[in-house]
Amino acid sequence: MPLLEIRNLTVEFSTTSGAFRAVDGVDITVEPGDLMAIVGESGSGKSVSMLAVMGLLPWTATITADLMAFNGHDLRGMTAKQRRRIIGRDMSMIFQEPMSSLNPCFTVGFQIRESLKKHTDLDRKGRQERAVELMKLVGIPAPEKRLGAFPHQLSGGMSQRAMIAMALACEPKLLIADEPTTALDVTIQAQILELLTGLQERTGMALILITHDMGVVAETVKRVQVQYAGQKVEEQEVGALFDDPHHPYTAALLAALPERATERRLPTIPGVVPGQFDRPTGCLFSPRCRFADAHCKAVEPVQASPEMGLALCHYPLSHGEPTKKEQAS
Amino acid sequence: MSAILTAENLKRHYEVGGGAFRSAATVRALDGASFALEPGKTLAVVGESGCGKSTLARVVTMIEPPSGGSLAIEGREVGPDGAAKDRDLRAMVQIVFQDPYGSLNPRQTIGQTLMEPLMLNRPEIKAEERESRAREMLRMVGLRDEHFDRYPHMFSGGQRQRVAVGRALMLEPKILVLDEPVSALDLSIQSQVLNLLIDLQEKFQLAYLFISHDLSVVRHLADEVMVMYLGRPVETGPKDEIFAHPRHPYTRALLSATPVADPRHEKTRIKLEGELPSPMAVPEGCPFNPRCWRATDECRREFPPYEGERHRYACYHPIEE
Amino acid sequence: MSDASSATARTIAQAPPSPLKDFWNAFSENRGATAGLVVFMLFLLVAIFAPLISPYAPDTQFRDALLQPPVWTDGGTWQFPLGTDPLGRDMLSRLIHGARFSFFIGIVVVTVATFFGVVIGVIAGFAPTWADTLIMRVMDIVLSFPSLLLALVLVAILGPSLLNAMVAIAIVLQPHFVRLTRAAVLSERTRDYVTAARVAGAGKMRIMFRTVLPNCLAPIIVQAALSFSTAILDAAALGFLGMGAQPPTPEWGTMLAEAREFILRAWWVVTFPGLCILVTVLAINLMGDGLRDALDPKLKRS
Amino acid sequence: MLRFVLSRLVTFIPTFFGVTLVSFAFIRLLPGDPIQLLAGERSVSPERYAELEAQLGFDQPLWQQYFDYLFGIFQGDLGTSFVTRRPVLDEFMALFPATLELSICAIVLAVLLGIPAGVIAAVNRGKFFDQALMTTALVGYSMPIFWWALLLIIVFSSGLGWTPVSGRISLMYFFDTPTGFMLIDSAMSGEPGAFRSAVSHLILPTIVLATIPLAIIARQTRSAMLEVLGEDYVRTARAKGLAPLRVNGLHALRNAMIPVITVIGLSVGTLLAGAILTETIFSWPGIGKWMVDSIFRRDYQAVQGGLLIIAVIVMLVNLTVDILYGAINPKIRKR
Repeated sequence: MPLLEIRNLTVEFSTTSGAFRAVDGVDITVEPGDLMAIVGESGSGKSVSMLAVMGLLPWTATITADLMAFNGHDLRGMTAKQRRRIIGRDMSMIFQEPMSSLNPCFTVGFQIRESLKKHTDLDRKGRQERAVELMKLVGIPAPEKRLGAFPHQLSGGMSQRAMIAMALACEPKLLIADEPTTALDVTIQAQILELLTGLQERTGMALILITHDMGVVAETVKRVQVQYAGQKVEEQEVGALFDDPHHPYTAALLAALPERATERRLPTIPGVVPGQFDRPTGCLFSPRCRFADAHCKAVEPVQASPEMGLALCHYPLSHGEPTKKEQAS
Repeated sequence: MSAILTAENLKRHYEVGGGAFRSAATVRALDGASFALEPGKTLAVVGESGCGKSTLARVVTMIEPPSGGSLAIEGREVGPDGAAKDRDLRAMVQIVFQDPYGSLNPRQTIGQTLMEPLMLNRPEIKAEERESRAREMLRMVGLRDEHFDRYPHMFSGGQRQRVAVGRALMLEPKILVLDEPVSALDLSIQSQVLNLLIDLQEKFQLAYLFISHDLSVVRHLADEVMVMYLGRPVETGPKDEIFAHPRHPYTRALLSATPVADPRHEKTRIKLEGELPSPMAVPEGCPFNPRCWRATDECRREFPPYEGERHRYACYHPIEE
Repeated sequence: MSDASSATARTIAQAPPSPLKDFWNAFSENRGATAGLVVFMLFLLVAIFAPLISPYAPDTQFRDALLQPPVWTDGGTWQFPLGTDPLGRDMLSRLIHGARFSFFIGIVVVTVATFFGVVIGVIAGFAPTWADTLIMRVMDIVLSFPSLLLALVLVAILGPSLLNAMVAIAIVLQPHFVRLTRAAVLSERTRDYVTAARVAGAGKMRIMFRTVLPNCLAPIIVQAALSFSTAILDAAALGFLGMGAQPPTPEWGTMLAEAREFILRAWWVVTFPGLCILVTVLAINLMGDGLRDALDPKLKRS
Repeated sequence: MLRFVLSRLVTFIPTFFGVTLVSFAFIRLLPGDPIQLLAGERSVSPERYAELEAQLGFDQPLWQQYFDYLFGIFQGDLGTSFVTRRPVLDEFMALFPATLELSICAIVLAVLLGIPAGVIAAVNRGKFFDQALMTTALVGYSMPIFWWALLLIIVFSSGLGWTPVSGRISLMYFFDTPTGFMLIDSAMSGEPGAFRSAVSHLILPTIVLATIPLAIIARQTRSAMLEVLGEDYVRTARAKGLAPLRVNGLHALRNAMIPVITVIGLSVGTLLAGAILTETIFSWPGIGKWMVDSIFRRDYQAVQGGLLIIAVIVMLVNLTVDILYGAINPKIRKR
């Protein structure tokens, strides 16, 4: 049984200038102990879909899904109270800006112990001991002293470690890391990624890494889901994805990486990600796709077979060439 | 080819925090950088936060005066006034910022933004001529004529960055300082802007000072690379040398910490211990010594000499291959 | 050039709404703000055309109709729809003319306070530390006195009159504009586009007033709207204390002061002027709130 | 923290001298001859004039006069009222408890109602309750309080006869007022009904005086809460599975209180301005009424002294708030 299974998730925001669809029919399946990434550029809906799972979206958001199950429980039918028993305990999340994600008015220790108080039966002393243990686990030196520190006294890397300690407090089955290293320096990023994968291995939890950085993806995860403009366009094992991307967007994205460039001029993806006001008909990527034809611009594509990476494309690529298939009626 | 800009031991110190009950501290944001820029070539400056790369950009662009050292452009020494009174000097060096959303005035149309440098520095140019030059620049950076009268909020990040490049080129500078010009852009947009920068460099033989923390972009674009750590350059050299044979342990660590977009890439990561020190409290001696696995007492005493011919580095214990 | 250029151009074809349109969308969606705007325009029209629409001149006395109640109560007549005051003057006519004074006060005070406040604020934002400190200390001193008290004392110095009351209120309001403008300038001046203008060769004056100031206008406009209502309220309070407009001027606060002794006998002479003040001020504040919500992206929905 | 307090004090001192300068300049800026104004007599004989001039120090050079004035302030000498012939400071201190009592009741009412109202409105953003509360708050904020006072008198005093119209206590009662706070004194006097009378006199003025601060605090609390509710750390708190009461009431409110504290401090100035109107209407024998009366009586020594003390009180409150602000904001406390 999958740990997390989501079918056809859609999130819409109401804005002053009309509804804006941030997530558009996304499926996500996470097995226990999975190590996967959701990759996409800004506007791909990668964070929003995970925030929807956590129930952290603002009231302007409307969430619909055919299935949204965690650990065998359907999240949709749950009361807010039942849901709060799961999030923070079995499913927890860390965020992009570690410095602003910790409450400036409370000490780090208070914020870690608070999670323990909410979800465990530990007494005051037990919570303190567990907090020290967690701080050691995430590699914070002098944990007793640091527990009494306020967030502004910690560096970005230390804050992210404290966030991880907080997220791991109740030994979650799933940890969602939303761009955990984007705000950090390269050498600190390496430390945090190593910490996360190490912890994942040791505790056997599932880890979803949300990122835009292909390098981080290649070095960190086993499985990748690519999103574009709110849709899931492809899903593959990491090695296969980098070798043989099946969706033209994935292929173009990988080709645009400077380190994969073969000549001085980089291959580009023309145009920009569609926004609220210029959503194309048919395939959302068709205006920027070099393989697109009239059919692509008119008809919405359906998912290809698992061998073709579930690519959301009329003509999924195989080794860089589009496969011709029967046109859908 | 001879250098168009040379910097010798360039420094920039700030006094901070000074108040009635607190003594002022000195932040050595930039503490002795020496380098040269050549026409048509790119010098990339890499480093993490607090390494002084943005300060370097501001000093070279003459937004801030250096606290020490010398800066010469086409052999002319830049005085303490910087470019404030010297239009020619100002026209020589222009800058493109990181954040495409903050670097364009929201209340100016794209056309006004492009024409402003001409209006202020070349008052002898007539209004029609000014406009036609701005329109030509718009085309050159890959935007269209009808964008001329639009406001920045109607543009995407990549398009704004094109405008920012266009504005920088209006005075026909010889040197362009690029302060993380593609860091805020999505990958698919990043390559468009990088190609534009390559085209423009070839066309106008521009000298680029390219500041970035993204080593894969640097590797693609740079001719020379300067690695900085806490206000000082620690290693400088031709790109291929630096990437293939880094001598300074920090360069080595930085290279190994950078993720490579290839799942089969063998990870030989040097795990750096500890945090980046704050620029307010730079360690004695070689600033890298508390995190360095090769550090000895010598490193804690004094900053190592910065030595070498084309490939220079400041380390008592350089990595030998 | 690469293939990028033509394609980038294509996607912008359907541009997002213009800032003005966006602003109007946000503003008009706010029902309170729209209602405020309608009421405000109504009062403005009344103020402009006061002599044309008021039944009588504001100071005409009807000796045989002292303290006549409004038309819907016993003893009221259509001759004086809102009744008469103790001197037999028609309440409706006086209220209509009172609107003129309130708008006049609001416009003059806000113009004066905004102009000086913004100029001083921009200068403080760009001045060297010592000059900035000096300016802000002076503003602190003004702000240390409760506004109405300072206005009262100033009027005591200048002599009680409507004009002096306006001067006093403008002086009292102006430090708020200085603080606000300075804060906005300080946050804007470090932005990259300001540095870019400097690199392009813009001088200090141009940076201050052409580059930075237009980008600081949103909070200033909101403050101006809110100050408009404060000015009306304070002028009425001064009039009420006998330190503003002097009788027989039909200024709303002054009318209230004149009517005070009759509150137990004739509720209408007290109720209507105050209601006019409340409705006007409320309308302006509703508009001010709408402006703030529409101009401040942080509080916008989504 | 100590350093923070000291740096606040440093900004306090120049402002204090500025305020003394303003109140010093006040009499000298009055139109006409200050001696004649101060004497309040129509025709002053030349001998009397010279005597007054010497007594007030107007024969000295200006800077000398200022230093004498400053020197007097530090010795507690704010001059003598020309009307009552009593020291201004004594007059002030005799009336101040009445104003303080009223102000404390008003600010307590405003805080106790305003903060919960703001929090509830923010949490229920956009819903009926929010709109109703905020419309009410805006009406309160727009209220001409002198008219509001008259309206309340019409309804509750003359219409329903529930509350008295003026004063601090019914004239039936006579007792010592050792503290100056009528609520305490009446309770201690042992007179039956005295406390009740004191309370009933206090109700309407308190409501009137609290109206605007209440509206301001409610609005500010709401907008501070809305801002804080969008912060990353609130999302973190929710991601921990904490109940809404804890997220809103602890994590968000604690941060939202930082700007609200400032607003409460600033509303002390508003309160004293409001006291001028409230006390005048309800014949409340406090310093607000005293200031207005003094202005009308042309008792300019009293006005000068009152102006200075009131400004210093406002400054002291702001200083306290600043320090309090530092105490609840760890970023300042632990620097």
